[in-house]
Amino acid sequence: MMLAPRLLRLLAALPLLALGGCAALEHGVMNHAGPIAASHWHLYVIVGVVLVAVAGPVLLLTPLIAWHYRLSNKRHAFRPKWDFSWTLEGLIWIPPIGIVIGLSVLLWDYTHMLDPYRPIASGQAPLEVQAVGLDWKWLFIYPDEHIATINRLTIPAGRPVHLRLTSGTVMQSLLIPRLAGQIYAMTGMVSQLNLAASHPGVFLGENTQFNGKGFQDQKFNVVALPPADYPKWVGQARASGHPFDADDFAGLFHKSSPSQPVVFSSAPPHLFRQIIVRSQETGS
Amino acid sequence: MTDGILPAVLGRFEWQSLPFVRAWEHPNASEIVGAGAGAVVIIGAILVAALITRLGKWRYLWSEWFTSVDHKKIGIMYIVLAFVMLSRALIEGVLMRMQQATAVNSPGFIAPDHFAQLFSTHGTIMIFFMAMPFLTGLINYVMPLQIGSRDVAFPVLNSVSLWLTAAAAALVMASLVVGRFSTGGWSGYPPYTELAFSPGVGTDYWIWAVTLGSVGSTLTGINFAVTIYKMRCAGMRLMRMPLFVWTALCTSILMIFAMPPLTVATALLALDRYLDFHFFTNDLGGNMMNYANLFWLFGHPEVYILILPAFGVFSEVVSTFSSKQLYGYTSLVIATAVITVLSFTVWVHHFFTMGQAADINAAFGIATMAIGVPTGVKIYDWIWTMFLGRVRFTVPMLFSLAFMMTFVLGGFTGILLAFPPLDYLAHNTLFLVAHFHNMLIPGLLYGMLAGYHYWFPKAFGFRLDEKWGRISFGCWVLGFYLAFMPLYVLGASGMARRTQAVFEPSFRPWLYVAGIGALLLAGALASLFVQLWVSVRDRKANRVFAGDPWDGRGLEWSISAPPPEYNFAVLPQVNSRHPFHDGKRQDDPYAPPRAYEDITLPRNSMTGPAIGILAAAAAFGLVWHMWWLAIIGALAISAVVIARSFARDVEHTISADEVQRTEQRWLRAAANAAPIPRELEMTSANQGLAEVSA
Amino acid sequence: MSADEVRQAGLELGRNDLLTHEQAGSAIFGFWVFLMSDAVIFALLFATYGVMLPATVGGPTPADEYKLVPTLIETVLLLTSSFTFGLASVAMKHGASRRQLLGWLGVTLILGIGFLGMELHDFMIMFSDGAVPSRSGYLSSFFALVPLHGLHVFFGSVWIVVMMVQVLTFGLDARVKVNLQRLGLFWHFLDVVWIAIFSVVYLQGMIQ
Amino acid sequence: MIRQSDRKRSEIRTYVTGYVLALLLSAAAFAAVRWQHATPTSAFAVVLALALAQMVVHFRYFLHISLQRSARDDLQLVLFSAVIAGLMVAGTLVILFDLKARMS
Ligand code: HEA
Ligand code: HEA
Ligand code: CUA
Ligand SMILES: [Cu+2]
Repeated sequence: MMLAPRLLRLLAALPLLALGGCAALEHGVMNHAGPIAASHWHLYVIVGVVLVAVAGPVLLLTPLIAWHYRLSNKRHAFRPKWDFSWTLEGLIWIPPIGIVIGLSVLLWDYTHMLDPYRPIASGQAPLEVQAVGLDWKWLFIYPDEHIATINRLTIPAGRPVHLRLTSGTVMQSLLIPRLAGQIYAMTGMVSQLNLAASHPGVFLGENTQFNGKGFQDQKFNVVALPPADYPKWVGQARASGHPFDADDFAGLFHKSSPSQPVVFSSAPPHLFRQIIVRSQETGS
Repeated sequence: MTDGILPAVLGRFEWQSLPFVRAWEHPNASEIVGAGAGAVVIIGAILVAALITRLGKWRYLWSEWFTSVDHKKIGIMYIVLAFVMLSRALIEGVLMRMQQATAVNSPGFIAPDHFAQLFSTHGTIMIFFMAMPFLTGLINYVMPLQIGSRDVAFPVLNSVSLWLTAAAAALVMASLVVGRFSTGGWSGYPPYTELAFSPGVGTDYWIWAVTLGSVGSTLTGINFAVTIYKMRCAGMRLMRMPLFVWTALCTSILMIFAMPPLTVATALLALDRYLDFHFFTNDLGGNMMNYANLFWLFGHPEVYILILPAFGVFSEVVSTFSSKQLYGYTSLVIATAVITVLSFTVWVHHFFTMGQAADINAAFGIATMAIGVPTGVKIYDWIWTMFLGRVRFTVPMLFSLAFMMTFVLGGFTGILLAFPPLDYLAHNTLFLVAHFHNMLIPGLLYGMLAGYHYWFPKAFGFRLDEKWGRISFGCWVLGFYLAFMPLYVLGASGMARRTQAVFEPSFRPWLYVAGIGALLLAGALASLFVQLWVSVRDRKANRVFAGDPWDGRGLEWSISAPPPEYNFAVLPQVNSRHPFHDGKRQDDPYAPPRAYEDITLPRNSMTGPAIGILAAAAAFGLVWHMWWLAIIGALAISAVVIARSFARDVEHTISADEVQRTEQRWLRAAANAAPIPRELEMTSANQGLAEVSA
Repeated sequence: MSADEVRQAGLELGRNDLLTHEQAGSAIFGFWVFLMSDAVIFALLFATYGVMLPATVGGPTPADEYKLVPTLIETVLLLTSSFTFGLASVAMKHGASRRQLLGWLGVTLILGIGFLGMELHDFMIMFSDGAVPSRSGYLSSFFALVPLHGLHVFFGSVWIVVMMVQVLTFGLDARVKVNLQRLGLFWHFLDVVWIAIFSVVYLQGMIQ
Repeated sequence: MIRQSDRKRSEIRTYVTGYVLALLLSAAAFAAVRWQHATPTSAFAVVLALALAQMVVHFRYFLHISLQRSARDDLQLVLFSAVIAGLMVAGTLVILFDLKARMS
């Protein structure tokens, strides 16, 4: 075919590109940094391997059979009326059913194991954080520390984190690919997500549910600090930030993304509830 | 004084509703692209209208096409509609790819608001106004011929469905010229699409376009199902129907039961927006989760509505071009039926991340995976159909092969998504976008294109150009892989869908590759246009009037190409699954029947176009709050329906003489044509008469 | 029974009519399919009602608004109208006089309008109590479901009028017969929906 | 061959039977609520059961769906529709109540 040479050249260029671009995958679950994401990745690999094994026959047989039985190859047998065989029927129905049953067991176990509501087993009590999706930023409230932040989630590495989520606007979805899967946050409701970082680092978090003009800007960093540094950070926040006041509350509902993360040195005790009630009353 | 009247007449229209005015006031790239698109719509419409006027074809179009109730013409009109809409949606797809490729740490050339309209129109058009019309058109054209019928069960209703779909499509087009379109995506999730967050006309355009389209599709589904159930020719038992008819039947069943949830979802959203109800609002007890639930009760069966007819096409094509009976007919039928039923049991997989219990997610995940089994059976059945056959690599066959190898990959990523924990990661990312394009393009689109190449000679009497077909095929395959495989990588790296700008430089190379792929896909479409042009130009040389260019197997090949208005001079009687194939071998299928009879057919009717125009007007009135227009439109539609029920002189008769003349012209041509062997079917020697081998 | 009888709703078509039996069969079967599609719409509105039932947000509740007696009277009206429509079908089928057919259709129409009148009256009372759809999710779902049934009854009534006119203009030609038959299915089907409404909406709301 | 007038009478009888049964079943449902003795749940269960019975009556006596061969197509259609609608409704209720329970 006339396209062939050009096609080949392009294909040859692809692996090079891939090398250059593999850096991309470092931002995803492949480069997991916590126990939850690690289990996700294990599941990925298991299912991936099974599926490659199942894909193989189709990918091989289709071109082979089509080519071997081409019209111009007159040497092969030709049986236009042959259209059934119990053996083949068995082969195309039973093994796939078996594989699906096997995968179902795996699916059932992992779905329960990775239920986002399920607490992470650990010697330490989880850090409680309340997350609020807003137009186009995230508010994080630390109810036990009485502080709050916008667009930065700081957590101690090694300790489980229990997020309770709601939204002060339309529905949003919180995803931190290297730490955990996503869950929706909706007005008037509270959903939950458990996650943990196994080592210090900075990980990207984002809203993945489209919510208007500023959607692409709604990203934040999750900063996992060494366990010892976390109380220091809390202390710093209490000392240096400014207390959350009525203006700040109103500001939450302005449609904008702050250019820098914000830290509040104190947060009212019922802020989370207050936001839930407010959005149910005003509708926006 | 004008104070009271103008708003009542114009509703919420104002000058800034026109993209030209907006571009004049804020001449940035984004607004100019918008104005350009609006201009293209207007200029295109004016050019087409001028051309028709110049050629003096209005009367011809009106009386021969627009008011026609002939299923063949309606089918062709559906496909033309699909083509027009597709051209727009394709450009939007390419624009989005260009935007993302240029918007790494920079704003690119399309503003966020405009980008949101792009993915919303692109998705809406591709699903409702490209894919649905395409497959509806194909079924309309082919199915009655395959079951040996003269028309569908309700020809006038068929025309009404067409014009409702066209009205809905027109509404989407109108949003380019007046106002804006929704920014809520093709799934239109509230509360974002509620008045509090999307106050403009965009969401209303989306609501009414989708509602009209879904009503049209429901009616189509009813029509097809009844046709297949009640109008098969003598001897065509259910288990003798061609597979394409089986898939058409299952698709119709899905339409009948899956469109209502969509209608309910959009209607309730409309009640919220227009009458201050509280179904999905944030306040006063609204609950958007019910919307997600309703939408996907429709949305999931919808993707099988799209894919099943394509499966039908592949079954026909693989069998014909392997010169062999379909392997495993029964298991293909069972697989189709199983997919149909299962598709009602998996909708939750579109919102695994909403927070329901693990038991529910797991149950629906398992149901989802179960669909892989019958789908796989189908693929293997096609492989075994080629086995021990004589495979000819014509363009439809090439599409089928590319489909089988590519669809499997999409199916596998589908299985990955069916695992709730994996979906937690991939949901709302480009991984998902890659999955569904991987199903929709190699599945639905290759299927429709294969069907287009396969039945085009039947519909128009000449073959499509083979060379340009191959060029286009090459672009389709290469373009698809380049454009969408990178999205898997980007999605696995956490890139969210529907993002206008990107802040991660390492994504850039992948976005470039995807951009190149999108351009190649545009090239693929362009080569299809070239192919059409070349084929029309050379049509004399590629005539297949005798009607059987591919050594076909079903009844549709047993008549002339193009078929006469009445399809069959004498309604056929069949006694096998491949009546025409067997017929050719048993006796002369081109022998004239003993006698011709008068044939009664439904007369053309203005009902369809009238309802379409009125529905478009009423919907437009609703969008712009021009209540007078909405009310007049709705009342007028009722008036048309009632008036139609009073019509009595609704049929016309073709005399036996005329039938005889038409048939004899064809039989003479068949007698004069040279039977050609399969090796020569792609040459101009092919006049539509197949050499009959064993 | 003669073989060429059209089975549904026990209707017989004359030999020389415009439509073949096959066409009439498709027409009726097609309408059945349409009704089933419509039934799915109602089913989903019932589901929505069930989901929204607790969402009264401090506004009127079912127990506040529903009344047993009017609902019972509405039920009887509708059931009776189904019966009288049945008598109209029998009249048509067995070639009774046109007057008799029109008479039964007329009675059905009056019962239908009576039902609509009572229902509207109920709604007015609810409105005057402040039980309006914009008050709460629960009331929204009530006012999407119950009036939609009412709207169907309204269309059915208009259809009855149209058919009465057609009987007068065309007599009982094949198309009139088929359309009357479809109207019959429609009318009886609305009863079935009403059964679900009075059970799931009204009676459930009044259970203590 | 059955005479025309006999057939007519038997058809009228069908409608009368249906009408009487429907009235009785409705009355029973209303009575169960008016003079409610049972717990709310079981009262509602009774109402639902009566509604189901009455729907069957309607299909049988007014809509002429029966087990006879000639009405088989329609019966299958109605049953299939009931299954699909039931699936949708049951699924919706289960899912949304579960969500509600997990989100407050
Ligand atoms: C059938 C469905 C369909 C098809 C064919 C396509 C085709 C394409 N799609 Fe799209 N797409 C969707 C359905 C489809 N898409 C949906 C549902 C969404 C989600 C929207 C949302 O977010 O809500 C989406 C979203 C979507 C996005 C947004 C991704 C994001 O969220 O970030 C992008 C971005 O680049 C994209 C690109 C493309 C491109 C480049 C093509 C094309 O270039 C590929 C080439 C396709 C064609 C050229 C069409 C060809 C058809 C024919 C040739 C028929 C010919 C007719 C005759 C011969 C008679 N699509
Ligand atoms: C034609 C369209 C089409 C088709 C056919 C499919 C087919 C499938 N889809 Fe896809 N899907 C879409 C179009 C389609 N999808 C769209 C448009 C969306 C997103 C909409 C949006 O959000 O905008 C979507 C979204 C979507 C999701 C939701 C993801 C999310 O939102 O987070 C899921 C999750 O389970 C999923 C799964 C599947 C599965 C399991 C199949 C299966 O049917 C695939 C079966 C096929 C195979 C498995 C391959 C062949 C089989 C074999 C060779 C046999 C052996 C196999 C086994 C033993 C497993 N799809
Ligand atoms: Cu949405 Cu809870
Ligand atoms: Cu799906």
